[in-house]
Parts: sequence; C-alpha cells; structure tokens
Amino acid sequence: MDIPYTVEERPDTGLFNAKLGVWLFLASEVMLFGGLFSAYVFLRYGAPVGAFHEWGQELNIPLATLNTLILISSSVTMVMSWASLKLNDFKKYKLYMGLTLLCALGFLIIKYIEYTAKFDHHIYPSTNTFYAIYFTLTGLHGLHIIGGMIVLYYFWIPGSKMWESKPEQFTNRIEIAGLYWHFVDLVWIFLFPVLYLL
Amino acid sequence: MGAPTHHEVSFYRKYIWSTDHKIIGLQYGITALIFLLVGFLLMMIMRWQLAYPESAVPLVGSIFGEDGMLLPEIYNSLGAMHGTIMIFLGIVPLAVGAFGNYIVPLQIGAPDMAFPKINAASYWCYFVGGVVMMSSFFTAEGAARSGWTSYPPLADFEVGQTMWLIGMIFLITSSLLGSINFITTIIQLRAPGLTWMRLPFFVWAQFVTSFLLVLAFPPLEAAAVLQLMDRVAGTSFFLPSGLVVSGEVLGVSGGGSPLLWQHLFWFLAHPEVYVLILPAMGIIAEVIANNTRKPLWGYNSLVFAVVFLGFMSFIVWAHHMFITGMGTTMSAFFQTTTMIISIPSIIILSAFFISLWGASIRFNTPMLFALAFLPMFGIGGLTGLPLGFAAADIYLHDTYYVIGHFHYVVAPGTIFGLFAGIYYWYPKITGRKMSELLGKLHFWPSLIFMNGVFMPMFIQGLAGVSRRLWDGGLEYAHASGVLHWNEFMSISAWLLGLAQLPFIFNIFYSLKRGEKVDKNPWGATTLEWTAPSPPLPHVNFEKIPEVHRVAYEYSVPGRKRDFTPQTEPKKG
Amino acid sequence: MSSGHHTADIQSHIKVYMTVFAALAALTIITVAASYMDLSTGEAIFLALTIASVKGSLVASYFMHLISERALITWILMLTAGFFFVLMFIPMASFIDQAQVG
Amino acid sequence: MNNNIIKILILASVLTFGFAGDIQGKITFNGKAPKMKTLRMDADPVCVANNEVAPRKEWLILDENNGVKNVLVFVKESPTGSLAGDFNPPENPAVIDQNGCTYVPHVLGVMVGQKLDILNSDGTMHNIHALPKVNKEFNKAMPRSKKKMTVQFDKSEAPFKVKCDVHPWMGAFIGVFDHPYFAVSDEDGSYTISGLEPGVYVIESWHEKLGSQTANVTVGDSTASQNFTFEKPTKKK
Repeated sequence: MDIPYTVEERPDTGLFNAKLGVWLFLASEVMLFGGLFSAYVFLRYGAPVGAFHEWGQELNIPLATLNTLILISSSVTMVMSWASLKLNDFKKYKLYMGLTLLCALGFLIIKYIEYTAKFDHHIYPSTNTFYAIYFTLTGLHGLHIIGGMIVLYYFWIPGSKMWESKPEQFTNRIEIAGLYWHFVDLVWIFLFPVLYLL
Repeated sequence: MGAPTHHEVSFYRKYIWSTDHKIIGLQYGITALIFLLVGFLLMMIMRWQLAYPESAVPLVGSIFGEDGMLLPEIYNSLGAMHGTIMIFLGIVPLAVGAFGNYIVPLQIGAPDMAFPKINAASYWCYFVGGVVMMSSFFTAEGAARSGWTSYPPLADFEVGQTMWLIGMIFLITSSLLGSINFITTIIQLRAPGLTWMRLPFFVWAQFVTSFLLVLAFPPLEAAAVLQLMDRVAGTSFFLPSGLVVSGEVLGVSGGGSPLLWQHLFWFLAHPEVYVLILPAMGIIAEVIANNTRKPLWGYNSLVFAVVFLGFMSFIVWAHHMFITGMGTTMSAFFQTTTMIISIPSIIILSAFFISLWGASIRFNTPMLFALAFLPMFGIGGLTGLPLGFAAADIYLHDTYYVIGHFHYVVAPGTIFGLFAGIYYWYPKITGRKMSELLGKLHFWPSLIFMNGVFMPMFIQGLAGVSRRLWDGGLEYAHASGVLHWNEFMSISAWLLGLAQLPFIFNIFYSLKRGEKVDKNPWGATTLEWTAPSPPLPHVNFEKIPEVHRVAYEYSVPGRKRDFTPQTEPKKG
Repeated sequence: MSSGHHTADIQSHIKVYMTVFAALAALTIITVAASYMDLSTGEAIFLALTIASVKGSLVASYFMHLISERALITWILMLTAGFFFVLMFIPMASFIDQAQVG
Repeated sequence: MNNNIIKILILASVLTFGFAGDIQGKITFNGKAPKMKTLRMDADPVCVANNEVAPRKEWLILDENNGVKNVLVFVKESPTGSLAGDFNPPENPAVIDQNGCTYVPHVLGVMVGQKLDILNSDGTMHNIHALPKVNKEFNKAMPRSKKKMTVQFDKSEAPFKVKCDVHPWMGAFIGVFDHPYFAVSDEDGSYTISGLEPGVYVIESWHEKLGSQTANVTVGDSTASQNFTFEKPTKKK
C-alpha cells in the first residue's frame, strides 16, 4: 500500500503532499526570517538616529544591484526549467537548470567579494549592530542559496534519471524545488533595500 | 516509499533506520522517556541541596567533588538542564514525536506519515540535539546554567551555553520537520469519509500543536542563531552598550538589547506551553470518551476552542515580561489577551468535566490518570490567572509560585495525560494490556506525591521566595517562615521517584506477561482500534478503512453494543 | 500537477514570466535610483518597502503560481502573514511603549 | 675588553661551583601616607562578626618608615633573555584565604602549574572571581561549608585581579610566573628573591595602585641589593 497523493492531487484539497509540505516549510521560513527582520527593526530603533544609515554607507550598492539582477534571472531560469519539463523538452530543462546553478554560483562569488572587501576594511560582525545583523541575515541567506544549489544540482545531474521513469513526479519535484528557490529570491528582494538602500 | 511488507529486512533497517511511523514513534517514545527520567534525576539531586543545604549529596555526591557538595554553579546547571531536558527533550518529543507519530496516522486511517524519510530525519535531528545537550555536561565549565530561558547577558559565558544553542537548533529543526509532516499528513491522508468534524479530538490537538510549532519555533531558531553569533562572532545583539559584568565594562560593541531575546524567546515559549498541554488534552479526550462510554460532550465547541487557543497563544507572550519595564498600554494589551486565552482552556476543561456527568465510569488506570488530570490541570490553570495580571505578577514574578503554577500544568497535568496515553495505547502497540495492579500502584502514590512536591511551592512563592536560589532562600529573612517546607517537598519528590518504579517495571513486565488482547480491548470507536495489534509494519491496516460516522458514538440507544466504530456503515 | 496545463497554456505562461522578469529588473533599477534621491528617512523607507513588496508579490504570484494556487495554501500563508506582522510590530510596540515611560 | 673577559671567567667559575645569589631590597613610599578608610561590611553580618576591629582598605599599607607592603617583585628578564625553563612547580600549594571577608594574602605570586588552595575561613558565602587576561577566567561560588577549593594556572601572566562578587570590597591580586623568582614585600617593605644564578637580571616591582618599576640587577656570589621608591601617581586629567 503506497502513501496516497505523492504524485496525484487529493481531490478535496487539490494538492499533492509535497506541495503542501513545501509551502508549510516556507511558512516556517517566513517566520525564521521574520524573527531576524524583527531583530533588525528592534536594533535599528534602538540605535542612535541615522546610525544604521550611516554605517550602511560602506556597503557596495552597484555589486548588490548586480546580485539582485542575477538572483532574479536565476528565478526566471528556474521557472523556465519547470515550464520546459511541462513542454516535454528535457534538453531545455537541462539548459535552464544549468543556467540557474550558474547564476547561483555567480551570486555567491559576488557575495564572497563583498565579504572580503568588508574584512579588508576591518569590518566584522562585531563592529556594530548594523554589521552584526547584516552578516547574520546575508550569511543565513547565503546558506539557503548553498542548500538550494545542492538540491538543484541533484535534480540537474544525478536525480534527473527520474524523468525517464516517473516524468510527472519529476516535474512535481522541480516545481517544489522551484518554490523554495523563488522564496530565497523573494527574501533577497527584501534584504536588498533593507540592508543596502535604507 | 511505503514499500510493501518485507520480512527479510535487517534489524538495523527495521528498528534503527526505519521510516515506519510506528517504529519512529517508538524511538521517540523510548528516547523521550529516558530523557524524562534524566531530567527527573537532576531535579532529585537539586532537591537534596534545597532540603539540606550545603551537605554532601548521598550516592552521587562524589561526582561534584571530594566533599560531595552541590555547588551553586552545578545547581544552576542542573536547574537549567532540568528545564531544557524536560521540555525540549522529554515532553515535546513524547507528546508530539511519540504519540503524534504512532497514533495520528492510525487514527486517520493512513498507511504512514506523508513523508516517511523526513519523519526519520526528524527523529535523528532530535537524537543529535539530545546528544549535544547531554555532552555539554562534560565540558570544562559544565552545561548551560542560565535557566531554560537562557536570558542574555547572563547566558553569555560558558562553552556549555554554546552547546545548548547548537543543541536547540537541532531540536528546533527536528520539531519543524516533524510538524510539517503532521500537518501534511492530517490534511492529505485522512481516510475516505473522515471529514474534519469526524476527526478524533486527539488529531485536532496534534494539528493545532503542529501549527504552533511550525510558526512559533522559527523565531526562536532565529534568536538562537543571534545568540550563537554573540558567542562565536563577537556581535552584541543582546548586549547593550557599556554593559558592566562583575565590575568590568564588557569589551563589546554594544547597541543590542536583552529584551530582544526575551521577545523572540517568549514568542516561541508561550505557544510552547500549549504545545506541551494540547496533546495531553487530546489524549484525555480519547480516554474520557472511551471510559465514560459516552460521546464527548460538546465536541464542536472543543474543536473551536482548541483552534482559538492556538490563535491566541501567539499574542500573549509578553505577560512573561511585565517586570521588564514595559509600559502600561502594552501591559494592558497583554493582560487582556491573557485573560481571553483562559476562556478556551476553561471550555475544554468544562467539556471534559461535563462528559463525566451521569456516566458509568470504568476506573481503569488510564481513566484514573485522566480523572486526576482534570483537577490538577485546573489548579495549574487557575493559579496562572494572578500571573496574567501585571499588578499581581510584579509581586509573584520569579517566585516559587510561578514554579508551582507551571509544574501543576505540566507535571500532574501533561505528564499524567501522557501516562494515561501510555496505558491506553499500550495494548495497540504490543498486543498486551499493562498490569492494572501495577498501574494503580503507580497512580495513587504519584498523585499524592505530585501534590506534596508542588502544593507547598505556592506557599513559598506567596511568601516571596525567589525561584533560582541555590540554598532555597536560606540567606533571606523573609523566607525563614516557609523554609521548613523544603524538606517536605524534597521527600515527596524522592517518593515520587520511587512511585515511578512500578511503571518502569510494568512496561517490561507486561511486554511478556500482560493480558493478551485482540484489536479493540477497550471497546473504542476510533480507527486505530480497527488495525491489528500491533498494526502491520508500514501499512498499518489490512485495507484502508472507510469512515461513516463521527468519532465518539458510545452508548447510542437502541444499538446492540455500547460503541459503534467509525468504520461501521450507516444502515439505510 | 493538474492535467489542466496544456502546451498553449504553458506558452502563454512563459510570456508572463518574461514580462515579470522585465518588471522586476525595472523595479530593481528604480529602487536603487530612488535611494540616491534626497528623500526623508520615512519617505525612503516607505518607497523602498513598497517597491520591494510589489516585487515580492510578483515573484510569489507568478513564479510561485500563488495567484492560481489552491485556497488551502492561501489560508496557510495568510495565517503566517498575520503572525509575521505580530512578530514584527508587537515587540516594537512594547519597546516604544517602554521608552515613553522611561 | 679585559673586564669582560674577567666577568666571563668569574661567571663561569661561579656557574661551575653552582653558587646562587639573592636579591634583597626594600620598597618605600615617598610622600604623605593617605588614610585607608574603614571597610563597611554591614551588608553581611557574618563579615562584621568575623573581625574584631573593622578592617581598612588595603590598597596602600605602610609601616612607620613608609615601607610598602604587598609589592610583588619578580624577575622579568634573565641574562639569556628568557627565564622559561625546566622549573617544576613546587609541591606545596600556594594558599589564599578568605578570612574576615578580606583576602589573605592580598597580593600573591604563584607558579605555572602550582596548586593554589582557596580557603574559606568565613562562615559565609564567598564567590571567587578571577579576572585574568591570558589564563582562563573563573568564577566559583564558595558556600560557607565549602572550606577549600583548588585551582591552578596554565600560563604565566602579569598580576590580575581576583574579586568576590558577593562582597564588592574584597579584592586580591595574583601574578603567575613560569619561574620561582618572585616575592611579595612584607610589613616593613622588604623582600628577598633567592636562588638566582649570577648574571644581570631585569626585575620589576609591581604595586596595584602605584604602578610598576624595573631595574637592572647584577647578581654575583653575594647578595645583590635593589631598593625601589614609589610615589603617589600624579592624577591624570
């Protein structure tokens, strides 16, 4: 007896299990980042007026803008790879998934450049509360990117064999991996103005 | 996933790396019971120091140094770890991990949890978290010693605290994986015909509990990450500027706020209290309905009450923070929400009491524990009201009164509920009933000594004895009138420990010698009793059951039997 | 996935994705440009968060298909959003309340 | 040139015969002796009861000739530069007592790896909180019935403060050395460092409030003498 609704949708909810599961996971992620954003607001309010803005001047806005664009692009390629599977175009899927991973890698490299530039200027998490929350938020976000990359890589090469045996389930998996990936993008969309621009 | 029964699987595959919800439930249960015992032992050691301050602890004293005395640092460690172990390693894994895992899929007629591998991952995260927590005892300065609440800046000193935080991150991850799984399972895998209002109340309780865990635990995970940053990366999220620690200004950049931790911590930790109590209420509902042989009174209001309780539990947390200098506006807000949240609790408790009305009650062991739960939880709940009012709380805050209140909720409350559950579902798990004689030997002394331990705490607390004193208040003149209770409470605690021996013995004894039973020894209506005892590996049921009626059709007039299983088709 | 998605559907989806991508890129540039304008702190925060929210909803609605997702998911997310705002603002409110007293 | 050869010859012969020299001296204070205020111990009745006469502050204790007690004098550099070597820590533990709610002694030198017995002669709760920078900080409670506790330090370190978090007036200073050549001046301000091989040494005298001074001392086959004079530090501002 298999577990029901792993692939097909349960009629009354219209969902397959993993989709509900990943949305619940994302709900918990919202609360995780919510806790950190709440800390940001709390610390910003507690700091001297304008201090957060002042401290944030050291950050590199052009690089971060570039990174935002890269991450948005990776979201598009992600959704395109899913659409390609829907269109039965496995080759395009491979291409788009590869591009997604490439974007993710690019994002991390730029992040690395930013971090080392900060360290070179002797700016560390311990410098002040702004950099404490900056490094914590971006660091945790970076870990999410890395985690996502591992999953996406698995579906790109080793796990893609599933396409031949269970194409529908494979497409579902790409969809929920995509949901996670878009969420990580979404978090960055908020991180970017909050940390760099304000 | 959900592979058909293989009989040739190896021992490891079957019992250690299993993905079967029943095995995982048992893993959770056994581990959690061991942790409960450990947490209890820590407390028994602490009670020696409180009863006979500064004398050598018998039996285990040599661990603490040659003179066998329990020094304040170790006392603090034991206190912090008692709380942490009991809550995060004992009760939550037992109530949610064990009972939820074992019973929920059976009660909804599912072959397994929705994500069996994630389920196994959840257990192993819990296990690793437990190992990290326990190994912190062996670091140079010992385990964390800032209470289970770990308020910074007090919590900013030893290695043990770092390990505490890492352990917490594992435990939180485990709970998140588990509760996502529960919610998905309950929504997606209900058997045909099992509509929401036909669900057993236990499933509802687990459902709400899981939502609390999914939405309230992540902020604590965030807070744990921040405190970890404070400890390893030198940030000062929770350390204000110019903080003076033992006469020296701390060399940190400052700018943080200890209140931030308290907000994030209690954002979880208040819902956590409901995570502790709701599954127990669910168990009590099952046991009461079954042993009163009556439908549960007010099933609908119970369901609405528990859902409302879940909602409200997110906006009451700062009643733990009345004395942090919070203004009157917010205090008023939080004391209002706190009073409101007592309403659903009272609805639930009243519904249980009314269910007893006019019933011919079967006084078996699970029912005894369930009956004891009601007044015990009542005491725990009612003594909470003064703590919910800012004015009264300012006096009672951090006294033994709080300890008494909280322990009445979780010890003779939740733990009695869990005991009831163990006695009630043991036949389903093993195919044998637990010994009634041993069960009663367990119940009566437990009930008496529980009250012996916790009732005097109210007296001490009202006298103003502070809760974290290593010598129990010996140094304080205002405590002198109530200190003689310490010995009484300690002896009660040790006798309470003795009273658990019949239970431990019973678990093993009944495994071999208990009375053999068939599928449905209690004459119960819910789905788990239509599965074989024990249920089939990986699939539970011979075939997926179909549900035709509500959860508690007991003693319906005109029927032959005094119970009608949910699977029985309606006639005509 | 539901069988309701036909090839033509997907093709039209792809068009939407590209439009959304263009919108996101444009909004990113706008928000950066706005940050160089001489705005008061309050205005800057309002503007930046508004743009971020628009971008966020675009991603959620189209890339994550939330706009055509089942009611159950929407309910769960609304619940989460509710508690998210509680988490954001009530600690703040307590803090401000306290600051006034002190 | 010739002188140096002679010095080396003398040194060599001394080394061969294994003579060991001492450094002796006296620490004096130049200036008007400030009055040490009485410690207010009312917070803990046990502390009051344990002292027949209320003790005074201890940061500058002089005898009638202005000899300074509690100055830690130690060898900072040896002829070869470093003193670290194969010095085994003494078998006997160093002792610091919490007596009458003051630390006895007030200033103490111990060796790396030497046991330090912390005693509690008062029938009250003490809390010994050491604040080293190099060694590991510790903070241990000593309830009244805990009469003795033993610690040791793993690295050499300049004198650091030890305090009691229960009785804020209590304070002591401990220096940790990787050699046995240190001494604390006694009541009349005199000290003796003994057992040194001949050579030129840099010695430092350290006082908790008055600062520290260094001097070069040549140790021959007789006792070398080195006095120090401290003055009240001019207030900075």
